[in-house]
Amino acid sequence: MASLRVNVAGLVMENPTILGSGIIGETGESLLSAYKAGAGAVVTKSIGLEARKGYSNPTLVELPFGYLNAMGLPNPGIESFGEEVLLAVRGGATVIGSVFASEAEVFAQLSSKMEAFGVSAVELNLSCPHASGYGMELGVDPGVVREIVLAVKKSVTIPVFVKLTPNTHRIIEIAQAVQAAGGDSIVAINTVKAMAISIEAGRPILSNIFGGLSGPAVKPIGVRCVYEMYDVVDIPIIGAGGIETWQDALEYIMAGAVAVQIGSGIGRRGLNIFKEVNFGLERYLKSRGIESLGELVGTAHA
Amino acid sequence: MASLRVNVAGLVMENPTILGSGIIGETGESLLSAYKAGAGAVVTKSIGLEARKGYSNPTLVELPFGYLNAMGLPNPGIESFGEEVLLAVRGGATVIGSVFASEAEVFAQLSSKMEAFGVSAVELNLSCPHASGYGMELGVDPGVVREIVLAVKKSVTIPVFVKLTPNTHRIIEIAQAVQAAGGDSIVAINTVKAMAISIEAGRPILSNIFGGLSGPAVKPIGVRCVYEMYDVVDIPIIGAGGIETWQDALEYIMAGAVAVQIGSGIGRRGLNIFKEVNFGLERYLKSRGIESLGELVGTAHA
Amino acid sequence: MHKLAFLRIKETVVEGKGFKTLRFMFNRKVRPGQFVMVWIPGVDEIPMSLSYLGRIKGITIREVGESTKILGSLKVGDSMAIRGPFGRGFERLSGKTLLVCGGAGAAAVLPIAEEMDNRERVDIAIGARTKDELIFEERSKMYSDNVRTSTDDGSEGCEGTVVDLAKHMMKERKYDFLQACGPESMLSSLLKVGKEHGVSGQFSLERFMRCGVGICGSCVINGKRVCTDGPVFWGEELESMSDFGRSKRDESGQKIGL
Amino acid sequence: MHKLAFLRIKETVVEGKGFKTLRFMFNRKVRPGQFVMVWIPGVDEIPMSLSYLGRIKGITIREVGESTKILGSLKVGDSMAIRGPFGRGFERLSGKTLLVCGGAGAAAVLPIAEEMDNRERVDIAIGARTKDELIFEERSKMYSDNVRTSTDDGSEGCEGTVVDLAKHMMKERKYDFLQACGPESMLSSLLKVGKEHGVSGQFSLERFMRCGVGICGSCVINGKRVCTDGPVFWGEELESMSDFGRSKRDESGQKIGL
Ligand SMILES: Cc1cc2nc3c(=O)[nH]c(=O)nc-3n(C[C@H](O)[C@H](O)[C@H](O)COP(=O)(O)OP(=O)(O)OC[C@H]3O[C@@H](n4cnc5c(N)ncnc54)[C@H](O)[C@@H]3O)c2cc1C
Ligand SMILES: Cc1cc2nc3c(=O)[nH]c(=O)nc-3n(C[C@H](O)[C@H](O)[C@H](O)COP(=O)(O)OP(=O)(O)OC[C@H]3O[C@@H](n4cnc5c(N)ncnc54)[C@H](O)[C@@H]3O)c2cc1C
Ligand SMILES: Cc1cc2nc3c(=O)[nH]c(=O)nc-3n(C[C@H](O)[C@H](O)[C@H](O)COP(=O)(O)O)c2cc1C
Ligand SMILES: Cc1cc2nc3c(=O)[nH]c(=O)nc-3n(C[C@H](O)[C@H](O)[C@H](O)COP(=O)(O)O)c2cc1C
Ligand code: FES
Ligand code: FES
Repeated sequence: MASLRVNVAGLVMENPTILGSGIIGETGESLLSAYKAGAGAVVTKSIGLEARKGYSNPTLVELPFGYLNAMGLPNPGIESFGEEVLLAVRGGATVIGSVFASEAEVFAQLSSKMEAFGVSAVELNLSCPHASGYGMELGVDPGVVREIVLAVKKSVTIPVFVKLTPNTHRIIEIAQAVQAAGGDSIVAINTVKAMAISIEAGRPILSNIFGGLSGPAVKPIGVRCVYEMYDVVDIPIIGAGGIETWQDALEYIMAGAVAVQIGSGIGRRGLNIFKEVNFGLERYLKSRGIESLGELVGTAHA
Repeated sequence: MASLRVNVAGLVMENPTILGSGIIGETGESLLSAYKAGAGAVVTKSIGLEARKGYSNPTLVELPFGYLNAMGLPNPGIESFGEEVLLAVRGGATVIGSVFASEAEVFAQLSSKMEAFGVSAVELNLSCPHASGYGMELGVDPGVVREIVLAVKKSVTIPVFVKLTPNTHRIIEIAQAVQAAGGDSIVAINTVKAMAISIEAGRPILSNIFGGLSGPAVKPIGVRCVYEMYDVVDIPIIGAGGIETWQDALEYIMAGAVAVQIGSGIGRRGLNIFKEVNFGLERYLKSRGIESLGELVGTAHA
Repeated sequence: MHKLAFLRIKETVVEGKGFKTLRFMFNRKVRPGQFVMVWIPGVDEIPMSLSYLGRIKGITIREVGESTKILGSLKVGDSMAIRGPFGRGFERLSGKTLLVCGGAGAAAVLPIAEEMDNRERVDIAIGARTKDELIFEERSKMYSDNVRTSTDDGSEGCEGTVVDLAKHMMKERKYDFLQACGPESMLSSLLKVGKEHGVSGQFSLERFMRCGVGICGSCVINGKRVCTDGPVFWGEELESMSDFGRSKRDESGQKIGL
Repeated sequence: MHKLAFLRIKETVVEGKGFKTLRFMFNRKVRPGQFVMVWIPGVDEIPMSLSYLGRIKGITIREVGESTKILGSLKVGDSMAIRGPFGRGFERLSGKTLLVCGGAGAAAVLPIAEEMDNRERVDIAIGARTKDELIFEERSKMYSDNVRTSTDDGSEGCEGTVVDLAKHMMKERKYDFLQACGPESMLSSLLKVGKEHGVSGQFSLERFMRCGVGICGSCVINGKRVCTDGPVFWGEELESMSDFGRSKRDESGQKIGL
């Protein structure tokens, strides 16, 4: 029997597809809807200490090969978010709690709250490309990354996933810093810093000017990051960026990912994408007589 | 009369479209063919000290939204290249000589040879994402960039253009380093480091594994880089990355570019692309009653 | 993928006090009840139903805040940026249908009448707070022989809510379906009244929207995305939603009363 | 954009000593003279003309080095990765045409014969160094009544080059066009001989190729990209090219003798 079951640093999932952070993940019921649609696990929207409204619209630009977004980390704040996690967990979903902050201590505090709410792992957003003081501003400095991961590891017992940015030349050092600090898994990639200008309006479209590029356009960048990191760390890597088909997922897996996250594909293909990817992977395993997806991880490396 | 004429740090071009480096730019006659097809100037293939064969094939992957390439800087070496430049210059082309090296001194040496061959400007490739010891390995360190630009400025009298990589979070510092060292113009962007794996073959497609992503997929990244740099430097910026239509060119211009380079568009749209972009820009100026393209540079900034 | 489209306004019509329609060419296929995101550069991007679906499409704006006021001030020849259409619109139903419009909701509903090929099959109830705010009454009469109005203050038509009016109409005549858009409290009452009369129907909701394409999650109601799973839902779907008629999410995702 | 296609080999045919044809399904439209890039994972990616253009396409390989040897060893059921088709192929000409094939060049030329609707209009000259290396003689006879061969060593057909043979045939009969592929020195002589007989024609060139799509510049001959402007050129175009028949570029872009 071909098995899609994966174990990411102790987090066991029935299949390798995960709902990416910030994708319909602000409420418990929508997290649950993605889980029921076939995701092996779901990541919450990145949650901070206080409620945040995010940027004003436009916050999204549709492109032929992806999206550009600058939501501005809207979220209801960690306290209100507890009931959402509970709802999803009670409904049976495997939930990964994403958190963002500007300092290690707050990351630790948010993570321990998430653990208390019942998530199966936390994901540290060190990679949002468009929120000043947060995200990639932290995630491009190995020292800062180390400090944050260390602090969080001290405050929780569940696995700690660290989501990294491709917007740096130091990706290898950063990945090593995550591992050295005891991070349990790396998620790569978050969006690529980008923008769009409307020539008709003569101005940037996003209210925040800069945003993050996602979707098929970034797949070659995400695959490269996973491949590069696979050669230098031993902790499991979760791939993300432009995954829309089982072939895309397999490309990430061969690059070295044990599981994949799906974001933009939900808008471009619909929520059925989880089932379609899983179905395709399963059929592939069967047709090749491969027992477990795990056998394929990293096989593109010589 | 609407004028497309631009002056980039003293280099005057009849129109703002430039053939990007590495695009049919290895021989004098093909440089000339791009010039005759309508480019305002043409950049040579990046030339080094000695002849280099480049990587073995596959060196290119076609994607729905661009190309992935890792040519490996094949070039005949600076000495043999003299006759190619001469041929193009004698044919009437405005030629910009691109050079690559691993140290400042060699950059200076190559640049001064290029000047002797008759180029109108040199372009320093500090941004190739896939040649170890060259390109972006240098171009992500402001100190190194400064040193190289200083050395080249001392060795030539023609304008010095510096081509930068988007594969770093330090783009603003790097741009400032170029300006501080006396660089005359910045070219942004070179390709984005990326890769593709064939799931059928179970291995990376490019013989070099890693390559550079170009074409429409990277336009939002290129526009962002130009926009970010426009706010921090006064020297002119030349935009590149995914330009295929006059609208794309205008987007870069509004972001802050005085001129644009076209690469992948030549494969995807044909050599006529220069005329088409210029024709579109001219019509746009006329329809808006704008006298010179220069009036539009940077207008997307508030 | 919905390319941002810049369209020149061909016509503007004042529909009532604080209501304005903008007409423009927009060559995409649209279902009644679908909406677009309208970009007001430097200000906001907001959802608007398409109120005209023919060759020359239209949106009908109720001026409530900054963006809608700016849109309301646009003139013929000005241009407007929209992307869309988004969402699941109203279905083309076969049966006798009562269309119920509350305030600006008429914008989403009227195109249903226009699509019907048989004026016998469609009755229309239009409600507003006061006479000046009643819109699309004349337009409705082009497609139906039974158009009624209600105003909260009784300044025109029946005095009372459009739900009262609809209830009255359902008593007079047997309908197969309701199709409605308006304030959620109105929709919620209407759903109940419909059930009492054994009439099921479709209702168009509004929620805070950002992406329009079903990824950001801003617009969710009980796990359903209003932008893609809706904005039009069947009454049966709404009945299972605990937030329907009660609560929504603010921009930060916090649950608040409607 | 040419997606990398993985194709299963349906048939292999030994065409002659060191020549092998691989047949496979490839559902893209191809002109005679167009080529594909064949990927040999871990080794190289090399250009190959399509030698069969029907529903079941084919390439015909002359084994000269590592990649072609590996390709030549592929078996039915093995798979092969190609992208393309690339380039400007041979035109469909109306007139009496002499097809001239030198060595592996026959791969590019034979599909022209197949495309012709009239066997009276096409004569074929096939040349090789020796008898064992003559390919497509039988296949040629399916499309033409006048198929002749030459070998350098006289082991079959006329003794001499295929240009000698072509010259002879042009003396015998009036042709409107030549269409040819083979070593460049052969093409260059043929072009001259053709001119002497007042016959213009098309010739398919080979240059070192990387991208296939006209951007890398590896394949240029006097500013023309063989991959996109060619590989098939008219004699008149070639006459203005100083490198034709004389020099090419090596992998580093340095000019070297042919
Ligand atoms: C699917 C849908 C269709 C709509 N169709 C129409 C229509 O045809 N005609 C019409 O007049 N109005 C329509 N609306 C409502 C319209 O979007 C709001 O009136 C408008 O956004 C108000 O913007 P403002 O700047 O003028 O007011 P503001 O002062 O900014 O806001 C007033 C109220 O409008 C709502 N609103 C603001 N921004 C958004 C947003 N991004 N998404 C959803 N609601 C928002 C909020 O409830 C807010 O409290 C529709 C809304 C939705 C969700
Ligand atoms: C448009 C075109 C169509 C061709 N069609 C056919 C065909 O139908 N049948 C056939 O047998 N051969 C054909 N060739 C030639 C074929 O590509 C070479 O024989 C093959 O690349 C040799 O590879 P190798 O590894 O076996 O030999 P190597 O030892 O690697 O090379 C032998 C010679 O092949 C040539 N070559 C190698 N790589 C390339 C490359 N990337 N591009 C161009 N030439 C190269 C060089 O001249 C080299 O010296 C064609 C070439 C071109 C340009
Ligand atoms: C609308 C949107 C919102 C996002 N919000 C978050 C977020 O809050 N936290 C985070 O870590 N990543 C966020 N992301 C990034 C995605 O989780 C994902 O890493 C990225 O989009 C690449 O994957 P994709 O191409 O499948 O979308 C967001 C992406 C999108 C498109
Ligand atoms: C095949 C290929 C070869 C290239 N070679 C070089 C090079 O030698 N030197 C250089 O500075 N840039 C090189 N580039 C980068 C281009 O000049 C350009 O900066 C990049 O492709 C982005 O522009 P585009 O999207 O228009 O192609 C190359 C790009 C391609 C596609
Ligand atoms: S508006 Fe983003 S999911 Fe509905
Ligand atoms: S092979 Fe690249 S231009 Fe012809």
